[in-house]
Amino acid sequence: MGNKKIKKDQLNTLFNELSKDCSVLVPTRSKGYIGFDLWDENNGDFIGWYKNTTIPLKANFFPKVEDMFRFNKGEGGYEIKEILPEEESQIIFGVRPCDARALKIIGTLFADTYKDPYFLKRRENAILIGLGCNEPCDTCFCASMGASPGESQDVDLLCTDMGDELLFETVSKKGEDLLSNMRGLSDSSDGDSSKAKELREAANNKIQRKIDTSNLKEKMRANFENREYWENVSMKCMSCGICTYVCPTCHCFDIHDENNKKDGLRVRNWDSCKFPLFTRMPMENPRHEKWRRVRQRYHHKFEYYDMNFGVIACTGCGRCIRECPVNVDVTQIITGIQSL
Amino acid sequence: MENRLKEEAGKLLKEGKVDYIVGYGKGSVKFRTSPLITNKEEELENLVINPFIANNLSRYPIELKARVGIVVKGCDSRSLISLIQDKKVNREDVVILGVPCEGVVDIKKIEKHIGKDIDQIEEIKREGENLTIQANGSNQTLSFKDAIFDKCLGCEYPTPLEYDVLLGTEISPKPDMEKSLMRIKELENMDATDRWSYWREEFSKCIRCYGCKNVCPACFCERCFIDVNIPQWVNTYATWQDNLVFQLIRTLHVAGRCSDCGECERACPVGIPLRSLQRKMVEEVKDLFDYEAGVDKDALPVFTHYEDTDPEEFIK
Amino acid sequence: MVESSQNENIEILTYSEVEEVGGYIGNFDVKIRKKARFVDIDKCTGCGTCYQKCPVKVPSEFDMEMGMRKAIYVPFPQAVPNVPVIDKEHCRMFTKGKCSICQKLCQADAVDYEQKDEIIEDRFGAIVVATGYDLFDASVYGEYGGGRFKDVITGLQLERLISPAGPTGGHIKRPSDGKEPKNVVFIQCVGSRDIEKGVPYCSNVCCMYTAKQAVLLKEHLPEVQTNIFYMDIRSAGKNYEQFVQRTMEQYGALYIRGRVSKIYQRGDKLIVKGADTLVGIQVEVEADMVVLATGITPRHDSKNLAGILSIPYDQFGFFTELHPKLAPIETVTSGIFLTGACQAPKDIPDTVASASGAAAKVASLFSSDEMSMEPLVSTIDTAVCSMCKACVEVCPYGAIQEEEITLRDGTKKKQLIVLESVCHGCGACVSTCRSSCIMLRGMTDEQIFDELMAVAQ
Amino acid sequence: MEGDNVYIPHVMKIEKVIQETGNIKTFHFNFKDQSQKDKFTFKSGQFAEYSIFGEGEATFCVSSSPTRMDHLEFSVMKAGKVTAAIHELQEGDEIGFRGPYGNWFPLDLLQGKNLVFVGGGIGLAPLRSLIWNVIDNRDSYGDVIVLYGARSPADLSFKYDLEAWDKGDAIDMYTTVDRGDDAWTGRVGLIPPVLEEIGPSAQDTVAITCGPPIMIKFTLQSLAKLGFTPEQIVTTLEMKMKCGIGKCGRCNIGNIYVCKDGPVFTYAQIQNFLSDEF
Amino acid sequence: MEETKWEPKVVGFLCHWCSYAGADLSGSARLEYPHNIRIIRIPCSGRVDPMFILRALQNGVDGVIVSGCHPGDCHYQSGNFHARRKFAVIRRLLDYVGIEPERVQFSWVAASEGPKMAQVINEFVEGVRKVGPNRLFKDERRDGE
Repeated sequence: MGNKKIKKDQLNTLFNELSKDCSVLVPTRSKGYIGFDLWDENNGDFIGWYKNTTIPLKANFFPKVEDMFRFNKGEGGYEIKEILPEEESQIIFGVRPCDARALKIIGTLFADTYKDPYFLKRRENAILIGLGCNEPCDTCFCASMGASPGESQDVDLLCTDMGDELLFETVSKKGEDLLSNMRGLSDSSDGDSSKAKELREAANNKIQRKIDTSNLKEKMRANFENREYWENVSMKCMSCGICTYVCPTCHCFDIHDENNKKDGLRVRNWDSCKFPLFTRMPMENPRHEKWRRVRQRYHHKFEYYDMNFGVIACTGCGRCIRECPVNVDVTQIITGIQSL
Repeated sequence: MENRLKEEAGKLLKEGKVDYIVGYGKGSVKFRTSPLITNKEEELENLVINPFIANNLSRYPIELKARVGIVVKGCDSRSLISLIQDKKVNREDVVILGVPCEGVVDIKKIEKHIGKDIDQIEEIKREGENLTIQANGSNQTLSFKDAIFDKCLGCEYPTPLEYDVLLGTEISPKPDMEKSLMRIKELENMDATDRWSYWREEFSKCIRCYGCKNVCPACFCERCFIDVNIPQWVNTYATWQDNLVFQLIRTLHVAGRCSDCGECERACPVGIPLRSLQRKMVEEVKDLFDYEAGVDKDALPVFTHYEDTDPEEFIK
Repeated sequence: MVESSQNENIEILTYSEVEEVGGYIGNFDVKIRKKARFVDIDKCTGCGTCYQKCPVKVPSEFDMEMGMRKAIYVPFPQAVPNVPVIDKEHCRMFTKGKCSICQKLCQADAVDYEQKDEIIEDRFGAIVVATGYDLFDASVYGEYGGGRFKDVITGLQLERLISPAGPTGGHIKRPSDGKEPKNVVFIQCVGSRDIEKGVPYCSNVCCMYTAKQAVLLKEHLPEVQTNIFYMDIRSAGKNYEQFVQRTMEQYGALYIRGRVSKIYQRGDKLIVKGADTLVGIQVEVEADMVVLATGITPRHDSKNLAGILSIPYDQFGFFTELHPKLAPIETVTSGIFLTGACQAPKDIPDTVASASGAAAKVASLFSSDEMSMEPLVSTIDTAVCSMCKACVEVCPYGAIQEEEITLRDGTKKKQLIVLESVCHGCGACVSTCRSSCIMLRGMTDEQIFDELMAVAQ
Repeated sequence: MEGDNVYIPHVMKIEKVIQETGNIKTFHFNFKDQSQKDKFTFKSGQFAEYSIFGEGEATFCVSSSPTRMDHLEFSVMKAGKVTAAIHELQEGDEIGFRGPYGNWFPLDLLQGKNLVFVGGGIGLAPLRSLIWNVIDNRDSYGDVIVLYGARSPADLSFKYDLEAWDKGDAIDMYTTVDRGDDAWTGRVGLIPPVLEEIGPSAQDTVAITCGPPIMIKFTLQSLAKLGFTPEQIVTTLEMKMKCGIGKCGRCNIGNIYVCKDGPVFTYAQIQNFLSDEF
Repeated sequence: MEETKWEPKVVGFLCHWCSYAGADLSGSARLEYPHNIRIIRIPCSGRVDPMFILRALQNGVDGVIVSGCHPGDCHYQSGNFHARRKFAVIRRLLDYVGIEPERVQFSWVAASEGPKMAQVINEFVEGVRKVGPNRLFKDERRDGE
């Protein structure tokens, strides 16, 4: 389990090397927002500016649109051809601990009872190389969600930015295998490890935003019918789906057919509980009112998930706070619940 | 201005002239404000007016279905007038608290100019025509004009066009159209093929969060056409084709009612330059029908009326 | 008219104007101003003493100002109702404040100088527009004297001269000196088929009335010579052409194809200069009297009425029918029908035919409590309508109206509905509705979408 | 299709179409592939996802009984895009089918008890699966009452079942309509008062109910009056679903997923939020 | 694929009262116009929703022509006036996003203008032929098949 390290200026060489055998994804802002994309030498500068992606890591495993199968009406009736993700293995570099944790959280659901082959296949073929945060953002509150900006058990390898060098630490067997195959790295010392530890602690201490999750699900349950509270906090919400789509643990989806009866695709796409259409049935809609939809999102994450999977479906990445056009803040809402 | 606002808002609530005050409160994120909607006098203390009041609040009176005292900037007042024209807001039901506005600071522009991101910025201070930005302990100066939204650069109505109380003094417009419309001009000068691939690339990013339509004060439909499934005009899943068609139709639907408040672009989490579409339509509507949205609340809406002399040189 | 005035299902409102029309087919709400006539219809016996004794004389409109009437008068002897009206502009009671001869003389005590306009508001099932025409004002033709020559008269004036009830008691005398004319010139197409004067259309009736008058003239004054300047003879009706031929052959009318360029006075004669384009020479006729076959123009206030009725009119002001061939009586506003010359110049048989048609249309409309409509009408899905009312603005028929309903929980809600009887199915509302909550039955988005998808494949 | 991908439907053939009412149809369908049919089992109360390829998927319960497996049945009210497409189906057409999903009526709880079925409109569909199941195992249950109501005689679904149950002596059958017509000689009245009039004893009895929300609301009140505790009332919920397998998120209410933890619940389980979101 | 010669596929939305009748007339007058056009009859040019045009282009139609009554001749009084405003902005918007202007055309053709209808269609189809097949909305997801 020896840890290794690499000089930052050697990273390009390392990625080039890795790219030969599999696809390597790194954070990039070439598209106008930050997201993971295939590595090339032109987008290797992310270490300098990278905080976190706008679109979370889930999009790489649970894409916004994905084809599920193709149907085709032939002479003998309908034929169905399954479309599964390609078998190619992927290395994703720069995964923040919060996102890795989120992936694990939704992975539990996708593997529960009925296995979701699309997500699981992609997950199986991916190796996550985490990158701990030394400088967490203003909006981060991961420390309150049972995690820490610098640490992760949900990646395969974890990197820590040590200034000129990156320290690679093994977390899983997959990671260990990969690390042993990586060239151009040097062994790290115990000093490096303790320096990394200090950095992590420092990062953890920098987190300002906090929520209290103790007895939260009971509190949520008790206030499920507290209409006044929910109406109040949802008043400024615009009912868009930004918070759900940038959330690393929101996983709701819809299933559609291409409008063609003879030969078409069945696709699945992201959907959001913030949209009235989400639950609209022809005759009625149980969540027609905005406050019910807002309540749904928080109850799903903080009550349902905790009760059924033993973990809150929020990792404190803060994206919803940052991206919300009207600055609806989950930490304020939860704090509000706790103070009721 | 802030104190005057608190005072006026307090009066309105106290005298029972309105049921709610809709204004700006302090945001939970640095350099952001957040809509403050309240019917409690004690919460009015939290009202703010500063160079970060980006939100267009004019959508709220539609939802609240009550008498509302609302804080508007010049651009927001046009949205509100549009809504009055579209009969979504009753002029009698709103008390308009007008804020003369010199422009709203676009944090992304500051980030770009000083090469640091918002988390590293400690303070932004306005000093005359400049902003002093303190980041990582050191100060940088930036012209105020370089830090405000593109739409603000071309603002022709910095003082609200409709108000009951004006908080402050009128500001004379100093639009810099060239800068404000730079991106549009660039696009116009491209080849058609390049333009198509440009938009295609941009709309490949779209995740269909509908932030654009949900923040848009002109998008008040109970049901958006995108939610119609008989027939399924546009697929609800986010392929670039459907994304583009969705946005083009939306653009046409808001054309003549859009006052270039820029909220769609600001809301877009993946940075699609939506204003370049909407603002272009503002220009076209002005050029074709000599009509500006939300300037005159008694004007006949542009797409429900016509003139015998409307341009038709394009018709063969 | 007398007959219809006695029909109990017919109420005749004379001296009245329609001011407002609302509602829709079967349910028109009409506001009518019944103008004060200063004579009580119910009391008046029609004895005529009042207008016999009235001291004020005014040129008679009915006699085309060739005769006189009184300030209290019945427009013409057969008028229905046979009740006089006081002409406020000339009556001494109104101009000078004294006189009241008629009131004193009236045995029935029917004269009431204090009478006020009355507003009648009622609901009607259908409206027939029969507002007729105005005569073209021939004074715009300077070359024909522009109204300066007394003996240049219009066809209608000649009609009054010929009439036994007319100002001359049926003796045809020329207006200037009362002499019987020997040589009469008729000029056709005065205010018809003349683009320069803004009347490019044919007035339809002039050819035939000119021929008729030439015949009558000859019958009254066997010595007379009639000369008719014409552009083309349009005699496309049953037996019309034969009539024209008889006018020429039996009654000796001289038809000259060509326009008249100038009329001037020489002594007590009128010199008519014109061209005979068939022979190709200039002609000059020494006439005692000239009759202008003035054309038909829309009523001067027809555009105003069209606005009240929301029916369209053409560039001249004639009302436009729903379809020139298939629906010549209907208008775009269902329940409103056209008859007579308000729609286009028509002669008597055409007018009677269109009037019968309109009456039949109304009768068949009223014959049933329900009516069958084109299925192509719009409906609004009120559950998703956002009440922006853009559809109301674009609907050319006013078919979309707001109504208030009470929901099951007792709250009131405003919503828009389409009056199916008024909707014509153009679909402007459908494409204007941004949230696609209006459906045009028979031409739904879904149908067009499916068509499009089939075509695209 | 052969793999273990849960999202891939079986292709089924429509064998028969029955027009129940103006807007409700019942479809008899069967596996195209006999080997699939042999492997297939389900329990009364479970639902499935039915696809019209090119239009999409919709959720309905399996309305036939697991005791009668020569074909499967489902019933559909025409309301939206997919249901309209389903109503176009003809005999011989193919649909996609994946399931069965969800839980089922708690047979172990019902065994040996008296049963009261209360169904309204198309709400009889899930109940009839269980009713036939009970009839086919008649000895395991006590008295069985079925009360079924619809708005008008023309709105009564499954008339052939109603007739068979009425004629047979396995169950006590009551049918009622809100408004009768000239030909209607039966009972007229809303379900809750009729239920109270029948007045079944709550002793050793379980009530099973399904129907439109407004009917459920008042039926629950009537049952309470008759002495039924929330534990003695079983209902099956309707909620918009897409995946059917507890992933897509839309049928989540409070701490349950209707598709995974339901659709069959005792009133005791859901009374907290029934008032709120139903 | 390359072997068969490409022929433009064009959709025409023609108003029932004028342009559709005009097309009818040009047919009965034995005037020739290209078979490439598939006509969808609509009651009035005012019925045309921009969605029709975009959806047609998205589904691979090479060109869309909308034709109605001349201004003032609308059977429904004002449909074409409203349409004219809409079309004016649609045209500018489509041009702005880079859709070739030749692909979308608006025209006024009266019921009596059979020859004009034939000419309009001819010219339009030729224009579309010049700009080539509509690959604007080509879907890579389906191209592999």
